[in-house]
Amino acid sequence: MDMKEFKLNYYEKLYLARHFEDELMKLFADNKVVGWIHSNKGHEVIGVSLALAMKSHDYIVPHHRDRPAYLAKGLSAKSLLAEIMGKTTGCCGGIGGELHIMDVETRIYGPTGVLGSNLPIALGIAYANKLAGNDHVVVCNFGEGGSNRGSFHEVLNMAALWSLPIVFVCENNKFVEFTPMQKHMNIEDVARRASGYDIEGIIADAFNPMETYETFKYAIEKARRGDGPTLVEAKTYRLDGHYEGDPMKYRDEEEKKYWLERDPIIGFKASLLNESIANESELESLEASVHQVLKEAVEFALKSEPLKVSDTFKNVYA
Amino acid sequence: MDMKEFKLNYYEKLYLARHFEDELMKLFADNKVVGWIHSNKGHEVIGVSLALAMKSHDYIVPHHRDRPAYLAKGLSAKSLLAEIMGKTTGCCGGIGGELHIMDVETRIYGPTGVLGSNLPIALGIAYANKLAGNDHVVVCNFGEGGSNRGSFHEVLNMAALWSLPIVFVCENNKFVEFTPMQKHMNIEDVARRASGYDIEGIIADAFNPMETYETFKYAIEKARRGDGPTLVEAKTYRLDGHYEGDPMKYRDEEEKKYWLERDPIIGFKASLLNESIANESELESLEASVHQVLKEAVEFALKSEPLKVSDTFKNVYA
Amino acid sequence: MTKINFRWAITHALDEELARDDKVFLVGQDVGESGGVFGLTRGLYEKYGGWRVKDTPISEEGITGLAVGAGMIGHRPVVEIMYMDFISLAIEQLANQAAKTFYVSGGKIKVPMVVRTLAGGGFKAGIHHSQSLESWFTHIPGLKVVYPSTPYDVKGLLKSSIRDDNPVVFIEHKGLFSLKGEVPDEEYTIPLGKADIKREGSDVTIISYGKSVHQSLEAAEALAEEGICAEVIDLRTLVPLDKETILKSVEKTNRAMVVYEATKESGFGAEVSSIISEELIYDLDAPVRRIAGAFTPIPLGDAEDAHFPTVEEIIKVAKEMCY
Amino acid sequence: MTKINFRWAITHALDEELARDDKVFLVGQDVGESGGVFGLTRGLYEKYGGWRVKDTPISEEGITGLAVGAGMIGHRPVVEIMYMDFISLAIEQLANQAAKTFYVSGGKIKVPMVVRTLAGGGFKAGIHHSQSLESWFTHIPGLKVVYPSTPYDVKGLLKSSIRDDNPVVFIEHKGLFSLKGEVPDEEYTIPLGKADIKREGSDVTIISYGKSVHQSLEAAEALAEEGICAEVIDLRTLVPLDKETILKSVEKTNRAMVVYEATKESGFGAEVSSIISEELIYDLDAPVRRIAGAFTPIPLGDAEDAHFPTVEEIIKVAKEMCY
Ligand SMILES: Cc1ncc(C[n+]2csc(CCOP(=O)(O)OP(=O)(O)O)c2C)c(N)n1
Ligand SMILES: Cc1ncc(C[n+]2csc(CCOP(=O)(O)OP(=O)(O)O)c2C)c(N)n1
Ligand SMILES: [Mg+2]
Ligand SMILES: [Mg+2]
Repeated sequence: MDMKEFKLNYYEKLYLARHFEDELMKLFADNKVVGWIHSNKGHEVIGVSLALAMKSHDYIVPHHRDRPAYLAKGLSAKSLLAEIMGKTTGCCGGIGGELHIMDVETRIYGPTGVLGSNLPIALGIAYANKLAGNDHVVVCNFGEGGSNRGSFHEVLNMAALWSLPIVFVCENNKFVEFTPMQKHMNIEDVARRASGYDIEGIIADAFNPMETYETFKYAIEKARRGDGPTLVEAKTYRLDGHYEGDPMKYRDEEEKKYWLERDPIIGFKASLLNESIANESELESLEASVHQVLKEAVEFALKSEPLKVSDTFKNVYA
Repeated sequence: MDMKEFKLNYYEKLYLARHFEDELMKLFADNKVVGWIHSNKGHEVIGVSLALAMKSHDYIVPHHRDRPAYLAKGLSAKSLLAEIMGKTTGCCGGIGGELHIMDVETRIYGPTGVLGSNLPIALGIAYANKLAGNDHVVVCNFGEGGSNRGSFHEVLNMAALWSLPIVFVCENNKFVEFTPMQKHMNIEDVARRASGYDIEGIIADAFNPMETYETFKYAIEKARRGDGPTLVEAKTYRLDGHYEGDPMKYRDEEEKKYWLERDPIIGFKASLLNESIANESELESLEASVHQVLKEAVEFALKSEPLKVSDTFKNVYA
Repeated sequence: MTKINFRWAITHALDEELARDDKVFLVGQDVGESGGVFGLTRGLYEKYGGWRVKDTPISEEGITGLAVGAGMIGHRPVVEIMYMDFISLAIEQLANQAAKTFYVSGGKIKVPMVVRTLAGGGFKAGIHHSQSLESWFTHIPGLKVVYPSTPYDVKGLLKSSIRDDNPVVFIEHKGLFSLKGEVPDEEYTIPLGKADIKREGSDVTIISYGKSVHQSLEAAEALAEEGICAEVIDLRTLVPLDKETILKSVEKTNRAMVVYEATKESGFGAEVSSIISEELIYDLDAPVRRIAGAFTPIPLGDAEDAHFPTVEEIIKVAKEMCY
Repeated sequence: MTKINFRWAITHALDEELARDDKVFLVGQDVGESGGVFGLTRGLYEKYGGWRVKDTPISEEGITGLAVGAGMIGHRPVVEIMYMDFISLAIEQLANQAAKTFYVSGGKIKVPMVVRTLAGGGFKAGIHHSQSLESWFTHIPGLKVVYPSTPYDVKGLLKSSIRDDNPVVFIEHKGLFSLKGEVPDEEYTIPLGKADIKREGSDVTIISYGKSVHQSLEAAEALAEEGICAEVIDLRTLVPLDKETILKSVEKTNRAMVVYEATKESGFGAEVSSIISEELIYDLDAPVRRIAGAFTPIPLGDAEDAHFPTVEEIIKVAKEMCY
């Protein structure tokens, strides 16, 4: 893929992630969504960069703000949206909803309702891959808040000890529900904790698409080579509330403004134009195609069958 | 207390710890002990240094090799031995045994059968002291093996965040049951993990009595001043097996020899003589008095009433 | 008497106990400045300060153990575990440390502490935000377990739990938060270990707790119209269990059912059912029935209702028992 | 047939499954080079190497989750949790992750895995090394729970558990390790979910599992001399439960008791007792009795015996029921 193609692809995925979120919020406001939704605005660069840096056989064990990664890794907007809306056409048949997206095809694993509990699962997938002797890499995401669960420590220790093919991604968005991260830890950088396991800790600016991409690419290829785990801290900012409906009384509006002005989706588009990688009309048609995808996804999800109550008594045992 | 007094006191406590262990092993071999015993030979300097660096109102939340600290902190050999032998005269009435020594008087808290579970308890005692606004310090001990439990991470994070009056003591004795510590983590120094919480991590040579004492003194007084927690890693070597009866097939005899030659109890005695702090006869009489204490403790424990079965149905609720 | 909702009854109980005893303090995620994810601690941070109403990191094991330690030296911590589903992370500290310390110290070290946790359906949020796991704790000697159903009860029982010298698992059903009820203006407590007969009756005893009490009462209304007079017992405290009230009632009615939202199998209703059958089998005109949660995880959305007991089911079973 | 002890039957089962399927691997503290704290994995490290027989750090939550993840992508991990008392640290991964993944993935992602753990008394090591906590797991839909009592059963059931596509909590009673019994020389498995009638009888059904089976059998011997013919059912698998075998037996004997070592209250025996009373109340000549662990933590030393069911108690209760 040449640079132009790559960057356009990147932009398309960013754009899709952001606008998927907009559609989702509209559906939520319309009462078409089952359960909560946790907006990922501000996290898009992380998911898109990861997905593009991964191979299709690589695994992701996400946390609750990783829809951009799902979409970029190839889970269809239809399947994702239908799942969140509790429809049988969703990737899990509509039984899990927003928090429990899993998909064998695109290798998304691990239900994520209990923070920090995905890390041991990711460790296990990496262990099994190492045992199998293949070159598949596992990416495991979590927030800075969730990283204070004990599981973080147990898992980083074992991953380092056994030099497993895994990349830990801390999506540091400065908030943990309704409190700032400073109420959760007295360090600025979660990446700093890597040293306690003698692994590399790297910080990436998640409002900078290419830097973030290169960082993940480096960590993933390192893992693939057999050189063990990396802890990447992607610095971002939660542009929306913790979940839809959060009045955000705790938020500093100046701070939000600062981040909004740096919005990477706008900035990346501008850079494509400024650097003459694409022209307005190319981008417009790309955007139009994303909207078309989303329109189809919304229609698809809306008209899909909701999960049948009788089906919720199935699949207790394999 | 002048230096001579201090050092003699220190030596007496070291000597008591070591010989308590010998008595205990004899009783164990004689089938007089209920349950297991985990020898603490090699750990004495840690316990004695801690106890001497603490004030009587300071708390210790120990792990399973901390008899030297109990004794040095003032728990009587009688009470301790009786407890381990399941006698009603033991500090817990004989119901807990070796693993669950607690004593309100000498401020020993936290039953320790599940590794790592004492750390959150120590955190809570420190939190309560901070809330009460007193200057009591909590010391919390654990092995390098137990430090890989998630609780370590959660507790160090909170202790650091709230700058609690607590000292974490990792008694690194190189073994975790029957495996060397290298099978448990890929770092040499647990102290290195302190930096991830932005607290001080210090290594002390636990075969060097005064260095260890000074290190603990520093960390404890720092905590008392309100300057927050420290992680002290006391480097030692488990001279005996994991528990009595362990055939120790995994042990490198050369390594053991190396450590035995540095035995701090012998070395400290030699230094007292060499530096003319005490003469032979002073030390002999001190040793004799320890043996007298132990003799009385053994007699006391042997003739004490065993825990009555009917009493084991009491105290389920306060 | 004032009518307040369940949610506020919790806040008032916490407020009064914080004011009464400076050994009481709260810890939990977002319990401080933000007033709690469910607003249950609103205003307390401002009133008692950040050390007595403490926002914590996401460290459920750590904060539960924090309470154990603080309790050991005479404080009265109250921990919030946001969803009972996450109590799996705290169960080590509850079951192995808090529950056993008084015993293993030979009766010398008490562990007063309360773990408040939000259980049950109602938020329709699926597998990790809907469970009711009381039977994990009723199985552990040394723990008390409280599961109130009304604003009056939740307030009086929470205050007693905080004053109790033992570790208490205090379960608040999310589906009850908006329920309104009378609460005295003056201070009161309700002793742990006393069930409450929420409705008297003579034909069948419906034993329940938490949200299911209201379904039981609704069913009892409907049954009354069909000539079946059901007695509804609200256990309120599962441990210690008020066997006396249960057995006295069943001796009178000769029929009993237990209604609870948790998974039926190995749920607390099994204990209640076993006790009744053990003690009163010769009095029973019908087998003790359990109406409880399905043997499945809890699905997302409205489908959850089909996994929990329903009023219709209670009515149907009561009729089967009585005819 | 060869007579081997319970301990070796476990080792052989692990060995055979490791040999049969390279997706099988073991993780746990000291399971590797040292051959296990109880010698249960002796020789396997040498035979299968350090990656398939993996010594782990003290990280119970982490290694249980490791198994969940590996299971999800088609491996068959077997975790050892050294003492069941420590399973509190693993219950999050078992109850919230392993148990619910197949369900919440819409039936697309299986989690084959086994958690082997050592339960019960016998080592006389007190509160944190003696518990039997099966009922925490029998309450969680999605988990299977196995609790064998003989060398023959433990081998056949462990092999089936490893081959099962669901998460299995496999409980080994420490008091059985030296028990000897016949085991076929050729390969065999025992299906999960099938109880075994260990002794036939007509007067009373004693339902049990784990070590208590042997006490039940001993009591049955003694009862026979007094003219009471007891049928002893070994459940072997608690989930799925073989209700059919239980109910058929009780239909015949009209009397049932459940014997188990765990704390009686909210223990698995409550579930069994409830089912029998629900289904067969009109057949019962006496209430279903539970003979089980005392409602206390487990004390150090010989005193523990008084906290567990005894042969005498079983005999006494059986006589009360039959006369
Ligand atoms: C173990 C656990 N504790 C608490 C929660 C409730 N909870 C859900 S999201 C959240 C905040 C998570 O913060 P962070 O990890 O920083 O991720 P973010 O939401 O900021 O992306 C909390 C506390 C949970 N789901 N799991
Ligand atoms: C949570 C837990 N896992 C396992 C054990 C079993 N166990 C008892 S002592 C021990 C080794 C502890 O090693 P370390 O922490 O280094 O302390 P040491 O014995 O070397 O002093 C183990 C694994 C336990 N008691 N608790
Ligand atoms: Mg965050
Ligand atoms: Mg060690």
